[in-house]
Amino acid sequence: MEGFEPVTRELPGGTFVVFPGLCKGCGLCLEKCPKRCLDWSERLGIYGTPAIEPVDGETCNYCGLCALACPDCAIMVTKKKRGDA
Amino acid sequence: MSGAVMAEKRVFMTGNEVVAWAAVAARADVMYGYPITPQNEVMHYWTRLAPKHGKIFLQTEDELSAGFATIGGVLAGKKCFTATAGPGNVLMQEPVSMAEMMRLPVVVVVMQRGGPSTATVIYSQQEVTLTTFGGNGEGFRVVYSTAGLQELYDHTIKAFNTAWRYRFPVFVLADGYQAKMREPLTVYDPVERGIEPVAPEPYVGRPGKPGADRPPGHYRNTYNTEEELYAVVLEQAAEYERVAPEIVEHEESGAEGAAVLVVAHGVVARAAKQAVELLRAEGLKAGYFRPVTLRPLPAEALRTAAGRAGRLLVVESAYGQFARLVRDALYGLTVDVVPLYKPGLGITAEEIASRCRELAASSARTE
Amino acid sequence: MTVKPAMPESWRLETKPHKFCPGCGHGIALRALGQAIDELGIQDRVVFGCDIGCSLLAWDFFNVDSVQTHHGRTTPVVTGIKRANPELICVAYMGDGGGYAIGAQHLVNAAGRNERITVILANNTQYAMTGGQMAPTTLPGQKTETSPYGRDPEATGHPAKGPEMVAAITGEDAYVARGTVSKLPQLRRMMVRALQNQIEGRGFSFVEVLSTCPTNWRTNAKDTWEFLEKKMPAHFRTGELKVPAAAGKDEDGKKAVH
Amino acid sequence: MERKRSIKIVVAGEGGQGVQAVAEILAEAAYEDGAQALYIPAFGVEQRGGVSLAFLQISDQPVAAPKFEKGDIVVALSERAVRRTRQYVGPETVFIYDGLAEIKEEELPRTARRILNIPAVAVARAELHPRVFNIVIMGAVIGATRVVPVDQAKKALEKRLGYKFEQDPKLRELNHRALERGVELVDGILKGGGN
Repeated sequence: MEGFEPVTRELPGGTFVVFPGLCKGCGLCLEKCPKRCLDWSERLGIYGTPAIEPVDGETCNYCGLCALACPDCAIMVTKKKRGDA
Repeated sequence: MSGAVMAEKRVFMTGNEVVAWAAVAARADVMYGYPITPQNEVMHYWTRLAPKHGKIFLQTEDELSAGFATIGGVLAGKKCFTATAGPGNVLMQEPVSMAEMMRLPVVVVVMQRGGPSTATVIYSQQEVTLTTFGGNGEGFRVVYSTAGLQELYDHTIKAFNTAWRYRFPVFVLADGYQAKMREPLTVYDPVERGIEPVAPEPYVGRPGKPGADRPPGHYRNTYNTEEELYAVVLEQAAEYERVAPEIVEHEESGAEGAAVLVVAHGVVARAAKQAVELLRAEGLKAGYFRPVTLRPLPAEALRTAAGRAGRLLVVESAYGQFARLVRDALYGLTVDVVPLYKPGLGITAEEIASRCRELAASSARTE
Repeated sequence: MTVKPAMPESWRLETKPHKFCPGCGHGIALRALGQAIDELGIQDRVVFGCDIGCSLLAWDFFNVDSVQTHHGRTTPVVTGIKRANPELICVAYMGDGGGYAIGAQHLVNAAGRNERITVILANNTQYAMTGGQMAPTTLPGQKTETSPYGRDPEATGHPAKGPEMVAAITGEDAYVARGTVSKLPQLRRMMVRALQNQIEGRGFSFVEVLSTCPTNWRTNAKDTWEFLEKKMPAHFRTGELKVPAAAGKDEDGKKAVH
Repeated sequence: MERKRSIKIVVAGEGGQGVQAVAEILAEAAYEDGAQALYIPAFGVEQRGGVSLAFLQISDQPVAAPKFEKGDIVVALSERAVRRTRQYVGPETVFIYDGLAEIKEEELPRTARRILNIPAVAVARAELHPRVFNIVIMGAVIGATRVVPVDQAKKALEKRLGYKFEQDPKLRELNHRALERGVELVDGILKGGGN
């Protein structure tokens, strides 16, 4: 299986993973985010355009709408369960 | 009442744009079309030009519909055309068969793409068999194979006149390269060059009460008996053969006594022509023959040229579709026919020249 | 432990990232379909047919047997497979041009004959692969390459309502729905229920998916959502249009809808 | 039949890099200069998201075939473009690439007569505007070939972008500078004998 390099950001309430090797830079996730907590990254995606990343861990409520909006499965958001370390 | 007078000027356009402009210059009234690559921009340019010139466009639900709507427009007495490619050309054969049988002057521009089936959207010369003999009939149609954008302009204009003068369906056969490439050409108003557009006339909806003032127009392409069909087809054949000498066109150079006669059509003929120029500069006796009309084929001229040549090299971006027409025309001659087939691929002058050199060397050895 | 992208099991990883443009809705529609195949555990029985138009780019999308056909002809190809081998679960995937224009007769007749197949149709309001021409689904006033001054309903009619038509011509055994790529969980449920309708041998199933095409719409991300979530629903109402009584209400689906 | 000029050019890059614009404007300039020019984009069903290629021939004679086997100039603006254009590079080819475009040394076509690393991205970013990077490349092609006069290229730019220049005359100046910088970059390399 071809692996896709994950870029993982541990946020206060969960984990945000983006796979730049899948991100085509369409920005649908960015616009879908109700908290406007995504922005363009320095890191480039598969087509040489900027990939996305979360800007501020405090505002993300881990709803996962960004992941649902991604046509390329480039985003994964997991919310820590209560009691997780 | 169109009459778009186009000032003569040198332009730099794509082939698809050229077709749309040429149709305007030819006083075409209506285009019926359906999206298929690589001809889409013919529609795009026509839809932008049409309202400015009081012309009509309809995007139909498929090519069957586009072809039959073109027939309808012609029946109504308008100069109508459509443009298509590949699988669209396959569907177009049903309406064109009807147009052939009824001798309706529909004009179809084909931008050949790769086959078989949907294949590639890019380029090929693989629609020769389909465009020349693809109907369920005898192929009483005219096919112009253009080699560049100036010719595409000239022959699109000519296609409407040939169609309406002789009342056979006319194809302009180009390809994806000609559709998408940009090169210089001169556009002009044919009237200013003394090319008078043949006036269309309606088949249906003429003035007067049918049965009283005039006979009703009854058009059909179905016949009850074998004998009836036989008579109709023979009459059409006779008429087609009568007008064919007025329609056929070809181009040749250095054919007389050529050691190798390169035979090609369409965009490949440009490379063939240049290859022959290269070879002649080197002192090799190469000649060049190019049918401009694939239907009717300039068979007599081809036989004459081939009869005086050492060998024929038939070059095409298909696997022998054009060669089949050539061999058929040469039936009975003993001249050696060598193929250079590159289905779906473009062919350069250098390749053709080097193949000719090999052929010349091998015949020198055997002599 | 390496983190893997959350792709459906049935997706073929070797062909990812897929060939669709940035922001194209096909990726989401095919994600819903992949999830539905996973959920039903039918990867070994599904045959996936795709059409001409951008849908053809899905010919190697899944780890399922797939066939890419001609423009509009996927419905009869898949019908042929299903009639010859009813054990297979046959999916025809196409665009609005393929389903409502060049292949309309096939859609109408397959639905009328109650073929036990599933047709999934992505509606992005135009012909995308050929560069953005008007389609039966183009919205009034919408500019395309062949309606450069905006679609005029006087001249070229109103947007085609496919699911409404299919619902009108099918029997009580058909499943008909319209989903959107902006609501993936709901879309996934629709695909599950459509496939179930086929698996249980009830009848024809049809899901239209409102989808995006930023390339030909020439929209940025914000305007892409605006077009999909505001302009398109004004003409195309989402939801289940026809559910066989035996299929029951979609209680899961209600929960899944955002 | 003496040929004053006959040149075959391939420009390749990612969608959005302005590859087709470079070829189209050059073709337009050559056409306006009275030459025969034939420009054709490579197109297929997977062009969206794929490498964008443009084929351009400029000659005093009518051009024979729309495509060709080897280019006199091959420009590749991304790593994928380097791979995609390899087949068009022969022993006579001048290969132009941008060192910033994350192209690995070992990927470069060593068969080329000459390989020119043109820092168009860096120059555009530092001195001009990132968007005119393709115009710097266009300047480089002109510098390497002199296939059209710079003035003619400026006229062609005007024809294509004039409506934008009217709104913002600074854009005109920016594009002209980009073009000139491209020519200078090549001149510098050729004079310095480096690379």
